[in-house]
Amino acid sequence: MKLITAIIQPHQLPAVKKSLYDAQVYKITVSNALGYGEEEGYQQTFRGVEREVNLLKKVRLEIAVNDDFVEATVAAIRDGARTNNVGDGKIFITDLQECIRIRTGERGDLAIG
Amino acid sequence: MKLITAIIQPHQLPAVKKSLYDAQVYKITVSNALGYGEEEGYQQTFRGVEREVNLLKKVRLEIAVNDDFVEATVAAIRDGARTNNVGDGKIFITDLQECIRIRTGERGDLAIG
Amino acid sequence: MKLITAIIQPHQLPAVKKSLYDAQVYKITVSNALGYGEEEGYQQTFRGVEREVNLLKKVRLEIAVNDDFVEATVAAIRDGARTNNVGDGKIFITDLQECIRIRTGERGDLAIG
Amino acid sequence: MRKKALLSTLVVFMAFTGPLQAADTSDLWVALDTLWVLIAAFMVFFMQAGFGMVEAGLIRSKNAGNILMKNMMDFCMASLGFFICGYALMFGGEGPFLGSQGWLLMNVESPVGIPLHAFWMFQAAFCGAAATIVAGGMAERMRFVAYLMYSFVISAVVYPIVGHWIWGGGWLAGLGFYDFAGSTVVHAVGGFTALVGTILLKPRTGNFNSDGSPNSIGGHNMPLVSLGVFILWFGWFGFNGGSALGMGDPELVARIVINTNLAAGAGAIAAMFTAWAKFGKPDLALSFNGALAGLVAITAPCAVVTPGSAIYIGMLGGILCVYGVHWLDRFGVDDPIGAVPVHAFNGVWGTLAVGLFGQSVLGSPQNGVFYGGGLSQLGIQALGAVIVAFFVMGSMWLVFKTIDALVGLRVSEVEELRGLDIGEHGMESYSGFQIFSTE
Amino acid sequence: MRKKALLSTLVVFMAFTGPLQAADTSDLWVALDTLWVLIAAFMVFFMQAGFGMVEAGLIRSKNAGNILMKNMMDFCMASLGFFICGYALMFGGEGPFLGSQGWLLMNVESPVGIPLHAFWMFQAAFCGAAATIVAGGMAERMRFVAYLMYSFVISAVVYPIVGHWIWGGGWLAGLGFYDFAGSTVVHAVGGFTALVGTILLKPRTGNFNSDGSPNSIGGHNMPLVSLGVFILWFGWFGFNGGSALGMGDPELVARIVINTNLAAGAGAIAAMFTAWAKFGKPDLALSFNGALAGLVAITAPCAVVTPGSAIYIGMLGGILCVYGVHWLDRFGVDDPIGAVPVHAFNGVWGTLAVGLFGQSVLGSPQNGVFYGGGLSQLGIQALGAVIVAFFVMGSMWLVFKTIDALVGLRVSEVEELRGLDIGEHGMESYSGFQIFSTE
Amino acid sequence: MRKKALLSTLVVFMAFTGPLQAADTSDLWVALDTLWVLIAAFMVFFMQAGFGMVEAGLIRSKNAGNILMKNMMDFCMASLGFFICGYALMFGGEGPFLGSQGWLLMNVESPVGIPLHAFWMFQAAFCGAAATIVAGGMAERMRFVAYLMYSFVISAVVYPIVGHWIWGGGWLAGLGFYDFAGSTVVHAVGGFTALVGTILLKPRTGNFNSDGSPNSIGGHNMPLVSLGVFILWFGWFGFNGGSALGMGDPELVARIVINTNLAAGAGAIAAMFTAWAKFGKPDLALSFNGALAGLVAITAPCAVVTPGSAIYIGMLGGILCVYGVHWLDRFGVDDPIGAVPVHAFNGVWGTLAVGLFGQSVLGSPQNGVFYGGGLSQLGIQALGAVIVAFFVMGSMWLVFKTIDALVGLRVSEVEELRGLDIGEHGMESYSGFQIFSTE
Ligand SMILES: Nc1ncnc2c1ncn2[C@@H]1O[C@H](COP(=O)(O)OP(=O)(O)O)[C@@H](O)[C@H]1O
Ligand SMILES: Nc1ncnc2c1ncn2[C@@H]1O[C@H](COP(=O)(O)OP(=O)(O)O)[C@@H](O)[C@H]1O
Ligand SMILES: Nc1ncnc2c1ncn2[C@@H]1O[C@H](COP(=O)(O)OP(=O)(O)O)[C@@H](O)[C@H]1O
Repeated sequence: MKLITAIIQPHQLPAVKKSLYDAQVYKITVSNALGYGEEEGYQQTFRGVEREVNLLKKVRLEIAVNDDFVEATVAAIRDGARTNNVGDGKIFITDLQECIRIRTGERGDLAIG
Repeated sequence: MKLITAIIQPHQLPAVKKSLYDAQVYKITVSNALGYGEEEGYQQTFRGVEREVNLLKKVRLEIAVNDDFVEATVAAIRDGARTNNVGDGKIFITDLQECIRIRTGERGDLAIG
Repeated sequence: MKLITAIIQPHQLPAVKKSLYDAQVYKITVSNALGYGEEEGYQQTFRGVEREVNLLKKVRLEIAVNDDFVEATVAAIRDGARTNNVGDGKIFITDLQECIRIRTGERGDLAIG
Repeated sequence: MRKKALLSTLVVFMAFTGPLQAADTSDLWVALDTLWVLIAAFMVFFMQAGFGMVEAGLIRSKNAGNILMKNMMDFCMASLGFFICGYALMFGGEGPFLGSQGWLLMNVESPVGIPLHAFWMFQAAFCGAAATIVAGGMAERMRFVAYLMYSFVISAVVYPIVGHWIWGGGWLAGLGFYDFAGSTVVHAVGGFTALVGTILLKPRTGNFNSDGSPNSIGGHNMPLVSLGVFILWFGWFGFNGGSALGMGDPELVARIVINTNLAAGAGAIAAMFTAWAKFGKPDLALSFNGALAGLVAITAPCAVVTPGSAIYIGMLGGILCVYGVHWLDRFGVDDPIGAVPVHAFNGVWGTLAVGLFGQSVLGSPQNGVFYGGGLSQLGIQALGAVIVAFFVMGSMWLVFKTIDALVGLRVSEVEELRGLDIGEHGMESYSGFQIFSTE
Repeated sequence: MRKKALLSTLVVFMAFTGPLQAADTSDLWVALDTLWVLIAAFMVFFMQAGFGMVEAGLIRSKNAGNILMKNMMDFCMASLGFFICGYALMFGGEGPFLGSQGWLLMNVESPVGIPLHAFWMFQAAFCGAAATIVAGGMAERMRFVAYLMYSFVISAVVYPIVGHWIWGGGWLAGLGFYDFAGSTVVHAVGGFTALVGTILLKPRTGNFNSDGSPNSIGGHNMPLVSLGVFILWFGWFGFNGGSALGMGDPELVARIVINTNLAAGAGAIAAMFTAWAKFGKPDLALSFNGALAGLVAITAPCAVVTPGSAIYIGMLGGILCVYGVHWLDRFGVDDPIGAVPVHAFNGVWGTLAVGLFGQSVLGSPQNGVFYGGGLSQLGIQALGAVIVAFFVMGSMWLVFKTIDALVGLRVSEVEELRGLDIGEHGMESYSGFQIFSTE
Repeated sequence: MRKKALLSTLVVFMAFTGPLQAADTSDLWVALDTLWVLIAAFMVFFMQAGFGMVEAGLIRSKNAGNILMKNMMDFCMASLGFFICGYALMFGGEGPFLGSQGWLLMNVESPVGIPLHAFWMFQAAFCGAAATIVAGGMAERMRFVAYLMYSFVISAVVYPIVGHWIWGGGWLAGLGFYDFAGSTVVHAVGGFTALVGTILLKPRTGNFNSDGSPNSIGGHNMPLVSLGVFILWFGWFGFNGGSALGMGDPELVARIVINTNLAAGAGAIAAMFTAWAKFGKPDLALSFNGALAGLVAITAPCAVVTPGSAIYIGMLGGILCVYGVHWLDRFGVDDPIGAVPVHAFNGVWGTLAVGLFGQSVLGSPQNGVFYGGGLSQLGIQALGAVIVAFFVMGSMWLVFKTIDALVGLRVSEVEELRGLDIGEHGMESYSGFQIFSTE
């Protein structure tokens, strides 16, 4: 099993949800984050004092999937999230050693879905 | 060492904190998230326009533990979080290669607690 | 590649950003969290009812780096985050199996930076 | 303007004549008194916003929209209810228990020197205040439809009945019971309704630990609370001052205003120091409630006491409020915003204060205890307060029980956990804001 | 005080003389009328805050600062614009289409019995209201600089012209068109401008799905909306009541006030139940809009109908508002806060209501349909409303097109996604608060 | 009503008699003047909410509750302090430096044609305003207990002394110094106190970088700021208009009102364009401050200048405000909400404006420079402003130093990092809302 973590543009979330749905990935966890990368920020002025804002709003997805689902999921995320502009984000894949469904106690592949 | 990530129902957090405490797991990091899973969402209407809300509020726990603590921690989380309703959440376990305490620079098992 | 997750004091974030920058780590994802550890909380009273608040505000950093950058990054985080007080936080290192840049589809080391 | 012009010409013409002259100045008095009462009515109406902000700010964000909706709709219900039958029951004749003319404001004369519609507006705003006090006490768990029903009944029937007894020439008025601006009529009625309501509803899930010790469920937006208190304080100048029903006696109105202000200030300060001493910190919610407590306490006696007495009355009100909040927690009564200590307890305290600090030279029926008047006025005040409290709790108990049987008073636990905004209205008050709810 | 003292002595002296005596009481009338009109003006000014809160609360947080800035600056623009030429165009002479004296308020007399500056203040506040209604309809995508230009033009030229026709002795007044406090003059003007504006701007990105079905973009702060509605309701008492331009007829002012209040309450209740029936839940935004709809609807007829009629007028206003919101969604018109249903549709409805419920005994030019007056007044009202609607939409279409050509009406899509607060003002409205924006 | 009825009969009776007749209309004048002053007092009181919203909105959420508490309690302190001795020092006799009768408002007559208690209420609200201005300048780091002490001292002693010099018949009044509604008495006093306070407190941790360049710490809630500005603007109509202390001269009151409004609008527009030109974007905080700056500037001259002049005065006020904010940043003075530029700098500017734009025909002691009056009035105004500024800064420096010695002025750094809400009050202003604090 793998744990896929993706950082995307907030306004792409609906599109990503849709493409994941089409790829039969129905379960995700979403949280928000601030991202710092190549994408350039913007000038903020408050009462005449300027500040370079480079922590930009991002959305963070976590998806636990079975190994055979990894590529499909990655593809789906890219489909939904890509605008071909700097700032589109990243996908990180780590090894998921165990997954437990709290309700039933099921483990492993069973618990993923 | 393992990094345990759990997604639970927000209103179960107090119970989980308590059961973790009883299991002598004293250090956790909590963040909030929105979850998308089997649990069905609810209808939202704003000015007469309906919207299916299926991103439900969840709480996300991260707990770094030594290997011999893993099962106890998982059990504690389940005890506190289980309501036997769809939506209770998941526990993910990944391998934690290193843990460093910023204050002291201690590493590994020492740094966990 | 490694995924470095650090929990730090919110008010140290600017310092950490700076030291990471000096260490040529330019890309990070930041989110906020509540932490529960050794650091003692404070009394909260609302309408005369007391409550022990021990979930303290923390900032959570995620940084994906190539293996040869790990130590430098850890050091940079410690430099920026350390105040030598309980509550400074932790750094967790997990193995990052794959990293994909959504925009280009680049993978691995290329996608990290 | 037509009318206006006409008047001026009238003036010039009348200048040569005595009696008409007089008519002319009495027209001016009517116009002036009407202006003041109307402005006061607007200010009392605006208090509705104050109640809404205080109540919404002191509860959790997931229920904020629901209480704001209740607060808005209860005034709408009160407007209609008090128009249809409330006014008639309250001011429609001198019967000891009920009025009986003026349904829909038809075939009835204004009982005072200002137009009927102006008098109605002022009274209707009072009625709305009594109704909305309850929303806060029963917050975070009462069904919206049940609240709608309740709010119509209280403003169309229960409040007007009590009002008739005291202001409509009813039996309490006959006894010499004195409540200048409504410590009993408005605040005790609202406060005791909130008390019986919150008891019937049971506490919010998680508000008390298994051992019965209270949990503090923090208010989600203190700036709203502070704003609300200022709006209420502002409106109270109209609430008390307007109850003079005119500017015929500027000294009186001015005295009412200074007393209102000093009691509020003293209440806040006293509550702050009491909380500070008791709990170690100057608590915002309690200090703000203290200001409201002082205002409620001075409402009955504002016209008949000296500024000095107003300070004492307000101070005691503030202290009483802090202890009141504490007592309710102790007894396991869950009143999320302190409606009971502020409106019920201080409504009674203010009513009694007339019997302690009142002075006949200032217009009190008799001198109070501290002015050599003995216990008689105090006794009448106590009697009135107690009877009203019991009447309200009894009748509202019945009303709530009936509503409970009909539609159910309380939302389901799931709905409560998720929040009434979603459950009752299918929306979030801060859609887009991320809210961290660990309760 | 000097002046004041002088007056009193004057009084004593005059006591022995007839005519002067009269002068004295007419001085009192002027002072009293001025006081009322000024206070009403303050209340109408305060409505600006109400508009701001409602508009900001019903949109997304990322654009809140921008609309609050627009709302603040349009009043400032209106103050200057209405001072420089607006007043002259509106009240500077009896010409059928335009006034032409009183630029910068110089060389012009007050047309009414109160000082010119007091009359101006009251009218300027009205002008500001007409201007700010539009901000909401065009919210979340209109450039700030374009909005500044628009707001100057409407308050310096377009609004005054319509105002002149109806209140400045222009041709519609000549026809016997009756709009007591501005359902047409203020609200229809603002509402139809919002309509043409939002059509020209096109919907917000993502507000409609590819299939044309609407997406709900939730308001980010309902407490602000509720507060705003209360502020508007409060201000409306001055808006309508102050339009009597004095206290010369207390009965009249009192009737206006009760009608205003009952229409608002009935509007909210009707809207709530309509939404409840249509969509299954009592919707906050629609119920609150319903109160405003009732207020807009009663604005024209408030002086010449009975409280009973006011309730009908308000109820229909509330229902119309809910359907109006629905229709616009259906037709793909994106009016984020409901400016069009509330101000345009109900502005027209209120204007027509004069022809239905108006009574000549209460001051209406002719009896309405339901009082045996036949269709003639209704016809005049319809004519006026239609012509004003077309004039406004035509002229504003031109204005917006010109502005679009000059500076561009709409922000870039990137800026829209990121929010106008950042794009236009380089700041965030809730800097420090974390906001979860999934749109 | 009793009293009222009595009056009417009186009227009828007097109708046949000359002199009494006069008495009767003078009763009306007293009633009318009292009504206006009281309503104005309520509006000035309500400004307290405006200050609270502006201050809370412009700082970080972690300190919002603390400043709202300060803002609430300083008015309570002012109410008591001004009752106990403030009023006596200010209005208790004609001595050049101090008044000395009327402690607790006892044994003192009203100096004006309205009841003492009404006059007190109006003055007390002013006193509260002066006190609360300071909260913002010293925000986010001042200890609560220290603030309580300060607020009592300023309202019980320092403000009344200055007030006596100018309004109580003191030496500055004797010189012909003219400050109609308090640019100096209220705003300069508050503003300069804020200046010395913020200097003594030192900047907030992190507000300036090591190189001395300022860091912008964004306001956490701009809707509150916008609301606050509207409330202040609304209240200012009472602040300035009520200072006529009656309706004896409707022209005067009307002129004050239009001037107040135009100066505010011009101030906001000027500030907006200045900021736009200087910093590239139309900044909300600065534009809103600009409106307040215009209001402060017009406060002294509002009665004695033309609307045209009011626009100039307001514009310059707005520009001065933007530069003032910038200068303070440059000099490393940390004034979180701009209390100094708005109230101190513009308080002085408004005071001088009397000497430039004032006209004796409108009531100014002498014509200003632009009306051929030469420099003499300007000189007197400058003298007064300077002396008041130094007196205030000197005495408050002493006061703050003493308080610092007694209890400490500033919170610990840990407390500052965590926020004063938690440190001073053990609560959060938005408990449940998640807040991202990277400072
Ligand atoms: N190495 C990294 N570690 C953690 N987060 C990263 C990393 N690289 C990118 N991100 C996240 O992805 C977001 C987009 O990256 P950015 O470099 O701006 O654009 P792109 O991915 O298109 O090159 C960043 O804002 C950051 O949140
Ligand atoms: N495969 C997954 N990847 C990421 N998050 C998941 C996954 N499965 C479940 N979750 C999280 O757990 C929450 C509960 O899951 P759900 O399917 O609704 O109930 P249950 O776990 O009882 O079957 C979801 O809202 C989501 O946040
Ligand atoms: N084992 C752990 N698992 C998850 N989070 C941890 C763990 N240990 C510490 N943390 C996070 O680090 C923060 C600081 O830890 P704490 O024990 O308070 O201070 P220190 O790290 O200096 O001993 C905690 O608030 C918590 O958020």
